[in-house]
Amino acid sequence: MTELTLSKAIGSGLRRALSDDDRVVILGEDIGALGGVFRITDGLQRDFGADRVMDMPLAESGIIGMAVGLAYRGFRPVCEIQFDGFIYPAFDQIVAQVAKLHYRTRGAVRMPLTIRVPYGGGIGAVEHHSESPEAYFTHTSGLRVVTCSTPQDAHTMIRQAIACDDPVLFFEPKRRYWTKGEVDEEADFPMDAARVVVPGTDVTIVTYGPLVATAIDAAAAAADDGLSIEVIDLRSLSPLDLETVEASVRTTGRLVIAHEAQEFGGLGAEIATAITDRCFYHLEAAPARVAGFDVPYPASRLEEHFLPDLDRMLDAVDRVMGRENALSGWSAS
Amino acid sequence: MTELTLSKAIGSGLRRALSDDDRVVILGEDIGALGGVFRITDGLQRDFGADRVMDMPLAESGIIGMAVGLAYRGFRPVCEIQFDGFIYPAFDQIVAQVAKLHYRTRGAVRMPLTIRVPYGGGIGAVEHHSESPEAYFTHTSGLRVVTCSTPQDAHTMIRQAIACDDPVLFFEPKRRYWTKGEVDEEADFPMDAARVVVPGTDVTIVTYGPLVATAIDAAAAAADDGLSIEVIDLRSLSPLDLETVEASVRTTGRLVIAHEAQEFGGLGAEIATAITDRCFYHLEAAPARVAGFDVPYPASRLEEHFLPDLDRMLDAVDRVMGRENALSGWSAS
Amino acid sequence: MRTTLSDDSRTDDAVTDTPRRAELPELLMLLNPAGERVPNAEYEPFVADVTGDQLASLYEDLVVVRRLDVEATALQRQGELALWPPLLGQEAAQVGSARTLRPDDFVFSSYRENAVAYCRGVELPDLLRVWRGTAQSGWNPYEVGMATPSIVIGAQTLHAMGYAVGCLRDGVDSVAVAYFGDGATSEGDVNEAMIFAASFRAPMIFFCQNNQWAISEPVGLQAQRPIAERAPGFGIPSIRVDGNDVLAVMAATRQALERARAGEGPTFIEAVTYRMGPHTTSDDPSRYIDPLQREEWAAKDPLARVEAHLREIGVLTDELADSIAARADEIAGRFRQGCVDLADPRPLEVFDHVYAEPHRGIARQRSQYAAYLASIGEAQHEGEQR
Amino acid sequence: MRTTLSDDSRTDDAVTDTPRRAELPELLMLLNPAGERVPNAEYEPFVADVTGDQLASLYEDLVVVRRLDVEATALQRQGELALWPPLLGQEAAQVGSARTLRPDDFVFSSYRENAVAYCRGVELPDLLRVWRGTAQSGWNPYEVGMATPSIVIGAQTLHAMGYAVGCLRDGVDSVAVAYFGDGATSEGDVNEAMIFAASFRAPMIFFCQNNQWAISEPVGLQAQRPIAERAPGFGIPSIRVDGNDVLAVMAATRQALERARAGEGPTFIEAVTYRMGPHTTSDDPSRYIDPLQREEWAAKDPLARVEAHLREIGVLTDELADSIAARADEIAGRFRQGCVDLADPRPLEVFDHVYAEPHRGIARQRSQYAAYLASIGEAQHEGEQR
Ligand SMILES: Cc1ncc(C[n+]2csc(CCOP(=O)(O)OP(=O)(O)O)c2C)c(N)n1
Ligand SMILES: Cc1ncc(C[n+]2csc(CCOP(=O)(O)OP(=O)(O)O)c2C)c(N)n1
Ligand SMILES: [Mg+2]
Ligand SMILES: [Mg+2]
Repeated sequence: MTELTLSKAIGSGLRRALSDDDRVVILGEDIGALGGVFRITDGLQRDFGADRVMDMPLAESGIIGMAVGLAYRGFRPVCEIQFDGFIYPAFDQIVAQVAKLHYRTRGAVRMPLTIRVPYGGGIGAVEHHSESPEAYFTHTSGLRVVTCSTPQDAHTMIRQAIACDDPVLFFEPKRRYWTKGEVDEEADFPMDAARVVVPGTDVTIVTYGPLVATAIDAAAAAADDGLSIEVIDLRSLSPLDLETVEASVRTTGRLVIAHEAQEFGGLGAEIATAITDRCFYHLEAAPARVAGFDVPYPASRLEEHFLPDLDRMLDAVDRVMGRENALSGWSAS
Repeated sequence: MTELTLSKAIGSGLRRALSDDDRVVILGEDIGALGGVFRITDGLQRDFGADRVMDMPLAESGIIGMAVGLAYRGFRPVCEIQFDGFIYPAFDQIVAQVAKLHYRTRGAVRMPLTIRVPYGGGIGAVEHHSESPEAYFTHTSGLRVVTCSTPQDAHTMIRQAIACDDPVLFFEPKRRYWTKGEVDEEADFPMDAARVVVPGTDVTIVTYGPLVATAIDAAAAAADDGLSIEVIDLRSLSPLDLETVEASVRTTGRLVIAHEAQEFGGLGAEIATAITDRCFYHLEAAPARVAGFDVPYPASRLEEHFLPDLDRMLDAVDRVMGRENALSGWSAS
Repeated sequence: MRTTLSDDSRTDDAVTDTPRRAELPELLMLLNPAGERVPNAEYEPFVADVTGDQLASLYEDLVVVRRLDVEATALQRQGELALWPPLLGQEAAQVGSARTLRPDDFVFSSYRENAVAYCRGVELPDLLRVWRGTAQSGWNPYEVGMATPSIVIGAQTLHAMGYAVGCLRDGVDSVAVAYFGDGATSEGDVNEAMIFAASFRAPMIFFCQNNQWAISEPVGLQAQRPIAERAPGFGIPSIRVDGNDVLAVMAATRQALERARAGEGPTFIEAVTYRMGPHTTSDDPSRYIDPLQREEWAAKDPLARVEAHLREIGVLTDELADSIAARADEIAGRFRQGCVDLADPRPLEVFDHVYAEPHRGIARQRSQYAAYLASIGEAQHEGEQR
Repeated sequence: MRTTLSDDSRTDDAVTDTPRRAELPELLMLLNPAGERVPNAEYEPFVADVTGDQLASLYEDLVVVRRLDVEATALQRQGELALWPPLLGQEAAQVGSARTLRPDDFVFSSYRENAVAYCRGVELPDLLRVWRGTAQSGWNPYEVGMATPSIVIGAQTLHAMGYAVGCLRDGVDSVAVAYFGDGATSEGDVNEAMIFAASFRAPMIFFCQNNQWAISEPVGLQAQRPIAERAPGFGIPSIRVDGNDVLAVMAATRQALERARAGEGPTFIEAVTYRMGPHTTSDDPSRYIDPLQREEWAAKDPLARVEAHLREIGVLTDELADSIAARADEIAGRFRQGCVDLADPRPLEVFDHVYAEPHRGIARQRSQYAAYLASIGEAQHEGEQR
């Protein structure tokens, strides 16, 4: 067990993957000498060579398309997309090729790609550097989508993602890169199993990635208020571990879902719908969503008004509890 | 009033738009001499010239990016994407530029683009020619997304889309191109208003585009069975006319949502979640979805097993009615 | 705005010409339309070893793939296929290049390379699965060294590049070949593939069949200069070759393969040819093609010139011609039979192979749909062909 | 698999060379690092009208934009800006080209073109809104003829192309100018822009500032040949110019503008320069830059040579130099003040301008959030600056 930041935990996971399997190669912009703009790949090119840790020309479609070819040849490519907002030029290669090739070839060709994407806001960045595009990929059959909220999960899950024979989008909560925690390199758990972070009985908060920490704070604040909140960290966004959420909601009867991504058509809708279907007779209130507003990610001096925070989570808790809340008495125009 | 097929109704709408406003230009692959692979633009280049109806080099990002530049210069570009599955190379230009430029520039630059996309399956086509990618765009703030199910709507809405100062994704249900109906060129209605197609009191079926006809058939079949189904054609997928759906569900207490797109993270989840929120105490059952399965669109000889049809809709109706249905007694593993 | 020192303020207007560029070599041709060998000291050595018998074997392939192509079009007309993209006119470009590859080379193609697939050894019915709609791919790529064709224009060029870099990393001298059309050259992906291939010295061939059309769009809309002129700007040597000349195609391909195997990186080949048929069986070329242009190209037929040459050198006798025709008919017969015999997939196959590892979402939907099929009495379909 | 007539079967291995290509003209230089005019019969006429005073005015701009750049970096270090992308070293490339444009021309740039924006007349604080985080754009594009910079690399080149085609359709002789970096040339969009621009003869300039780096990646990773060599393959004339020579940049830009205005279509200019600072204030170039290389380039400073020349021809006196320095200081002072005065947006502005027309979803969320802010006692923030 060592204490690591979340970013270093990913780095050490990559390092392990490179040593454990010589078919693993890493592709990305500025990942070599610079070690990536977040230094996740720091030292890897030096230690594993430029043939395995490859700086890429500045073209995201090219990077993913190249990884497809490498996968065809039996490699396990790990691609870094520099920021969330720069994944779109690669969208066609991801949704029309990476996601579909195994299906298209009736299992003959495997696509064990991992696509790492630092994502989310709250870091005061300029446009395109704070987005949460996960729902585009969770809606894409053939992909797996995961994220992490602790150094332990970061380390274990990046290795699981790389070892997985399916393509995995690995979303890294960039504003939590500096979160510290113990990391046991030998730890293991199913990559698609959600984790009950805080047990509770009154309300279930389901979230993932950067907002797990916020939800834990919300649970603590609510506890002061006599409310018992269960916090679930999904880890896997596709597939969803609905069983864990269902079990919780059967107890609490109340569900709040939080994510940074825009609300409309976000993953929160899928969770709410699936859980309503499974727990219709257990729900005491309609599931509530706390999410980014349906606007493009705003300038950084406005981001606090876009991003769900503790107060907005607690307000949603009040809503599902039927307590006084911001919308009490509010009516749509 | 003239009787037209849905495809001709779009063509006549484009023709009107070109004559009414000389800032309207049409861009696409094979839209000139060929008139488009579906002949929607048949004769337009001949009548309006190659400066206004422009064949494009084979590059979708280029087409949309060019339209952005034309919009900057005050044009109203109408872009044709040849098939649903070929919109992804343009994804970055659509979600990072078209959708955001008005916001980015604080209203200084308008993006009155229309992006026409023949979409959906059921035509026995090869891969990439039968997809329903609308949820990627409904989850993208800054875009409007509409579709149509009748020649009248097709004609009126394509003109509304072009006249709209916001970017509009105009999804055309290609398997209904040959549907005939009366078209009144002077008809008008709000582009974002849903339409109650069949009134009913027992169950609400909400759908759009190609499945509206299927839902009408389902309502007729259910009527024989003594059930009164209300069918709502959404028309606008973003924003949603939730008021119309809400009003219906307040009466019926039962909601079925149908679309061809994959279920997981599809628009059905958004509708179910929003309506559960608004009608929690009116719902007699959890909303049911009838959608494409969470697999890539399959080979055409399997598409009948992917696409929602009348029987699957009726099965969902049975489910929300609490009647015997396919899943009675079924339990998840 | 800062005071403009605009060009308007200048009186002299010495607009100069486009920078001069060396003309690229002429179209490489080794066998002219009349069937005569065209001397070429530089490229002849690349095909000097092709015996008359080998040329006859190439000719047989040309005849067979044309026969198969015609048969497939007929199958489509008869409702046995949903669609077919004819390769009529492009036989030499495809056979000449494909027959030059080694088994361990790897092809990444588009939808029209059915003659390439045939030469790679794809089984006859496998050529048709996609077009009949029974599957989204016809063959196992690893068994024939040819990837599942890409329908998304240009996407496969990046895959070829990645595969080629993989060959480098593996220390083998296999080569990846990307086939694509003139229209494809406008897609960003194809250009990115050239940039990456040059940067990594990927052992690959960019094989562009310029058949003059991208559906209804003439090549002039995609390119103002001969397509082969692009590659050198990226640092990739290129050549324009008469795509209807099977020997020239072969020579150019061999040159490129040698370069790649020798560690000298990618080569771009523009095979200039003509799409003599419609884009696909759904197309109506009468809306956009000038019949005169088509006639001109008919005179440059890729089969006729080989036939003339083989007759001239005495290899092709009437007897051999008959036996080749008979063999083509026989193959076409098996092709047709293979087509109608292609079984429809079973309903639950819709859930197969979405993922390589178990997936709870798919497992659940699969069981639910099985229950649904059972409920509507379609259970008997399962486990047997429909 | 069909019998392979593979290249292995050949004995002779006549791998030929890369097709020969004409060398592009040397780097265009009209003023060398020592401040001496370099004779050039072809390009001198393009700047023959630039008087000593005009050159002094250009020099002033060079001094001012460098001063502003240094000031912005300082503002970032002091926490007043979140980020700044320095243009140190690229002053001549930006000022030389931008000062050559007419007000009705239209610029589509990337994030680093702050000197271009300054020359287009952007107000000082408007240069900083994005970097302070108070807005996602600084100015109204139509007021200065310059679009909101694109942070997504390369995307803006397509916009410039579309705008240029719009100019053609409108029958005006305005020109669109796309600025982008060496790294950007690898993106599909930039290549598609060249293809479309050539096809439509778009009156535009591709202005590539090759500053040798894309963050930590040297230009050699993106390009095996000089970047300017790519354009001719697309049918676009190109030129490599010393990007640190304000006169050479001007001459090349004027040539391109004339060509565009005369209906001759696009031109590609590669301005060869060097990024003397970090990529942005967040970057650590010590990890990848060889200090020797930087020193070499320091000797080619774009300001020093103009200064030397102006002194030589007697235009730049100590007095004038002092007054320019004073003016730069004064502007920098206003710049700084403008920065700290930039107001934060009001909370509900987060919902403004998502759509141009009313939108029920946004309207509802906006009201809900207003109610929420009121509930947590932040109502007073609304209607006033926070
Ligand atoms: C990304 C993408 N856009 C559009 C299409 C539709 N489409 C299919 S074939 C074709 C023309 C291709 O022309 P070319 O590359 O010259 O190949 P050819 O058909 O001539 O062999 C087009 C536009 C597609 N398949 N993929
Ligand atoms: C599509 C995209 N990918 C990645 C990035 C991240 N990024 C920002 S600047 C940059 C390097 C750009 O280099 P270049 O084009 O040479 O311009 P320069 O910074 O040198 O002016 C990168 C990779 C981005 N902004 N957009
Ligand atoms: Mg073609
Ligand atoms: Mg650069």
